[in-house]
Amino acid sequence: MTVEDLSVPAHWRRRLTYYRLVAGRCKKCGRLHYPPAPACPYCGSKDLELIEINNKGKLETYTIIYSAPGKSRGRAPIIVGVVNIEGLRIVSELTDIEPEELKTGIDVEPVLRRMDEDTNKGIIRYAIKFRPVLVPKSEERG
Amino acid sequence: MTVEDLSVPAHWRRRLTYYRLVAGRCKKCGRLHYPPAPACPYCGSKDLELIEINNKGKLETYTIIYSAPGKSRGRAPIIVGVVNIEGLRIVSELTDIEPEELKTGIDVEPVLRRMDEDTNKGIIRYAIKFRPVLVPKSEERG
Amino acid sequence: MSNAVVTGTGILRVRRQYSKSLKDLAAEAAFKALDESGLDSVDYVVVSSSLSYTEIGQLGLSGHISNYIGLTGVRSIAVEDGEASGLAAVEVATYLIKSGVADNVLVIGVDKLTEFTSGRVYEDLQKINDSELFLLHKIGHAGMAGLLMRMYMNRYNIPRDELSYWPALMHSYAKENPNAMLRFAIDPLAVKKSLSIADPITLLDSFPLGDGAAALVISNSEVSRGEGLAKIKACASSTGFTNPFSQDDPLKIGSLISAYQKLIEMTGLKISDIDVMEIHDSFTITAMMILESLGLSKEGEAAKDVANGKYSKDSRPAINLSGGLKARGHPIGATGVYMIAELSRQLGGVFEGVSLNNASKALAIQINGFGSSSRLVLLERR
Amino acid sequence: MSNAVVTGTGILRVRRQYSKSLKDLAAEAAFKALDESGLDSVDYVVVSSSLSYTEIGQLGLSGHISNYIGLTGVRSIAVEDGEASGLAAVEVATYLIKSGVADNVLVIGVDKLTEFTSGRVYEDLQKINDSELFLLHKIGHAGMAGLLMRMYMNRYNIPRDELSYWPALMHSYAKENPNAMLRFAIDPLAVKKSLSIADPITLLDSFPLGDGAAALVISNSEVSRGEGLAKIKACASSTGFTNPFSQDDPLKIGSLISAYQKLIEMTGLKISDIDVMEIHDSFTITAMMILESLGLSKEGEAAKDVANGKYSKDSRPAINLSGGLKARGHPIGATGVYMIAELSRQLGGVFEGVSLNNASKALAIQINGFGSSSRLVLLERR
Ligand SMILES: [Zn+2]
Ligand SMILES: [Zn+2]
Repeated sequence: MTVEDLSVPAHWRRRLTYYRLVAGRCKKCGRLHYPPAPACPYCGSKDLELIEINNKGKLETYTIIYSAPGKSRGRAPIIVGVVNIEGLRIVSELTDIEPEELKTGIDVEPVLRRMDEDTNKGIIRYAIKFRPVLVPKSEERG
Repeated sequence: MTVEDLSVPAHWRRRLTYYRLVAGRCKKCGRLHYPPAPACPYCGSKDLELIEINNKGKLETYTIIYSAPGKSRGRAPIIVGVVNIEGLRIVSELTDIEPEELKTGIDVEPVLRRMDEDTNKGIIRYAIKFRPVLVPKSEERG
Repeated sequence: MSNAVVTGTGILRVRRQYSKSLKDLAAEAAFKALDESGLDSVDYVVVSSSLSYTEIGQLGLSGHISNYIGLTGVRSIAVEDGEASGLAAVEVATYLIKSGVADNVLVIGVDKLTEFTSGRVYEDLQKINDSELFLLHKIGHAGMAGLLMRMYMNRYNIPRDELSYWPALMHSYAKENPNAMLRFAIDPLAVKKSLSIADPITLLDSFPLGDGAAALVISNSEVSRGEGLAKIKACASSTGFTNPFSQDDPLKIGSLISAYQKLIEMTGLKISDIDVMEIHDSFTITAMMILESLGLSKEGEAAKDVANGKYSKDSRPAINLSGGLKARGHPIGATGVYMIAELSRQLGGVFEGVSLNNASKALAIQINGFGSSSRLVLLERR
Repeated sequence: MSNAVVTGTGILRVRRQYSKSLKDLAAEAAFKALDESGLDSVDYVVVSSSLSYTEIGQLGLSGHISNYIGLTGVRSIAVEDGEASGLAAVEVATYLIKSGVADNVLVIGVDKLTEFTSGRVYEDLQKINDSELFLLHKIGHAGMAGLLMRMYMNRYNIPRDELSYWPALMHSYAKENPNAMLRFAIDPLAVKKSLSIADPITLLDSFPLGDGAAALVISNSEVSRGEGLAKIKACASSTGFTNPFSQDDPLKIGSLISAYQKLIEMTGLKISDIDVMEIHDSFTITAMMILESLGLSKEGEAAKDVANGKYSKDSRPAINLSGGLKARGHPIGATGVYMIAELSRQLGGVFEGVSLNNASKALAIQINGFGSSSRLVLLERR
């Protein structure tokens, strides 16, 4: 089974994960986790709240996938990175960037993008990806 | 996964099961088993031989499947029977017979038939089915 | 050697749970069981799931679930035995306690059957039987049951309607069980008239497709000190023929007879000692085969016995007071865990549905398919 | 309490086995192990398989395999823990012996990776990781390794070529092991030049896709009376984070550190006592992470240590004399059973490849994915 084969309910359930960066925050130990779980993975507490972390972050590491699994093979290379947002690390696809421009430490921001494939169930799939934060020319000079 | 998704090697491996009625015979306890296994399921002996049991048999029980699984749903009703050939019971599809003609105890014989679906791997699948033994008119009268 | 005791149970109603993932269901049941046991954590998590491997496809399931429910750092394992997975998990948990490796084990049984269309699910359910043998001919789980049911009716000259008392009895129990999927009564005569699936099997002869999760905390009796609902007295199991028609008598479940024999040897059990049982009635015919394989009914007489009230709640053993697979529901890999949770609550005097007074011995029975494996767990009042 | 001893081993060469089914491979390995142990039957069969659940789709696998290999009537169970399934099966077998339930257990590890195209297999392998998290972005097993490898190279300023000594060392061992899949030497400089899979991971950093089966007979030491290759001294395991990047330090395997700590508490083990290890080098980076998580190498120094010969066969512990996942091969659910079979033969002085004199303690280490679960098994010479 692949994500293309995901059932309609599974897509619907994952909407917060796929379409918005909603994380869990533990009220006991204060740590964030993503995607949200029913108990804090760090301290086990169930006293949690959901928060949106739709902020920019720093690219901590990345990989360029040439040998993409299954039906995604056609859209290789796929660039995937680990983005650090306020200490929370999100694993996500990167977009609007070429392999040769990649560098750890750059600022990236979330953006909702259509995925390249549709399912045969008629679902158009979107997902959060990250793209480099564009530095305005003036700022670049300053 | 379904039989349509079976890999090419899996089809090839199963050719004796699908295309010929080859059973295992235990040289120690004398019992037959189908499909052939590397050890006798009755006594555990590995002293086995393969024999073809391409004979007619008696219909011991049957079912008419209206709610066929998955992609076979279109060709329902599917008639499946248990055929007793010299004490060995084979579970197999029945063909050339209508639901209302079914009766336990009738003589049936094996025949190689094309299955209704093909795989998307370009394999045309055949399999042994059983059909009623036609009784010549004269014999019927005698 | 340490004894294993059920100290917590968590049962979710079997139903369609579109808004919850497999892991969400597992979490909900696990939290209930932990709450009941009064524990925050355990030494070991044993996960039972089966159909989810082909439907959801998550591998390394027990680690992923442990992390999701906040138990990162515990030990864990997943076991699989098709429809008998649930009792397999209870068996492993019991031996973990007995070997001294764990004092508290969380058993989670979970499966989702409504994630895809029923056609797809029926297709996947075929894999319970030997796929080498039965995939080609699309025989399916219900098809196998149809072959056996006709053989049974023919051999013993049983009228169709006589077999319909079983589903009706199960519905009558499920009506009272808040965790059952089908909480309504049916008339025995309705069974024949319902949709034919694999003639003579109708929809009402078979189990409904539902999502479910149940959980248990099983503890070392020395640690739990008198707490708990029920003792796990013994577990027995046996493999059998992949194809029931390879047996001399297809209507006898060889693996069940063998497992039952082992249980008797272990415990000196007599069936007349049992107050309450949960048996694996995936189809009406499976229930009949189990009753006759155990010798509770004579050959060919189980259906008549049921019709005559032999297995009513006032008889001993009372059978499937939960409503059984038939009406409580059968979330494949979870079902055995439901059985042990329900029977433990029955012995502890806190079962929510039709309940017995002073039940002291209970037996759970599962079968994969029509006998590739059978498992039994014997419980005793604490 | 009874002790568990390995009394029989059966190892099939890892390779493409188009003409044999999963059950055929299981049978072949099982018969070898039974022959070696001198037993006709056992009390319990424990099956370990993982990818086959999504690839082949057979449920209730242990019953079907037991019937196929002529052991109808034994008890059986299948366990699953992704890539760590093999050691999970050994763990369950050991506790079955310790709890007194079984005197002889047959463990069969089997998986087929060449049944479908490699694209399909890579897709299915993604399910080792948390599918909620990683299915959408097609990160895959190698992609996760790529993210970790670049993090490692950046943080510690490690040149690519320094990491290439690991695969070369593994191939040098595999060349001598008749059961290894890749029986040829490679030049470290070839690693960088091979096909880029998930940059910086190349084909030669990763394990080959092969079919495999290995089996063990594990017996109660009181029954086996001095026979056998090795004692199973202890098993330890732990769950961890589903996503390594949720850990404070993604390059440390939390579940491994936790399981190792448990093993030390159980046995008083010092790593310097270990003569020979098999570790789970699914990728070069995984091997480095394991060596550093155990403290065998300091942070950021594992690659240099390997390049400098610290883990050669003359050092202690010697590591992956089989050739490792990298070159012996990694038939997912079978791999841990290979490890125990190989290490038992090493301790018994009958290992077919590069072997040690007088090895007396051996350790096997498995990890699912990058740490959702870790398992260790400690062996001692008989
Ligand atoms: Zn917390
Ligand atoms: Zn025989």
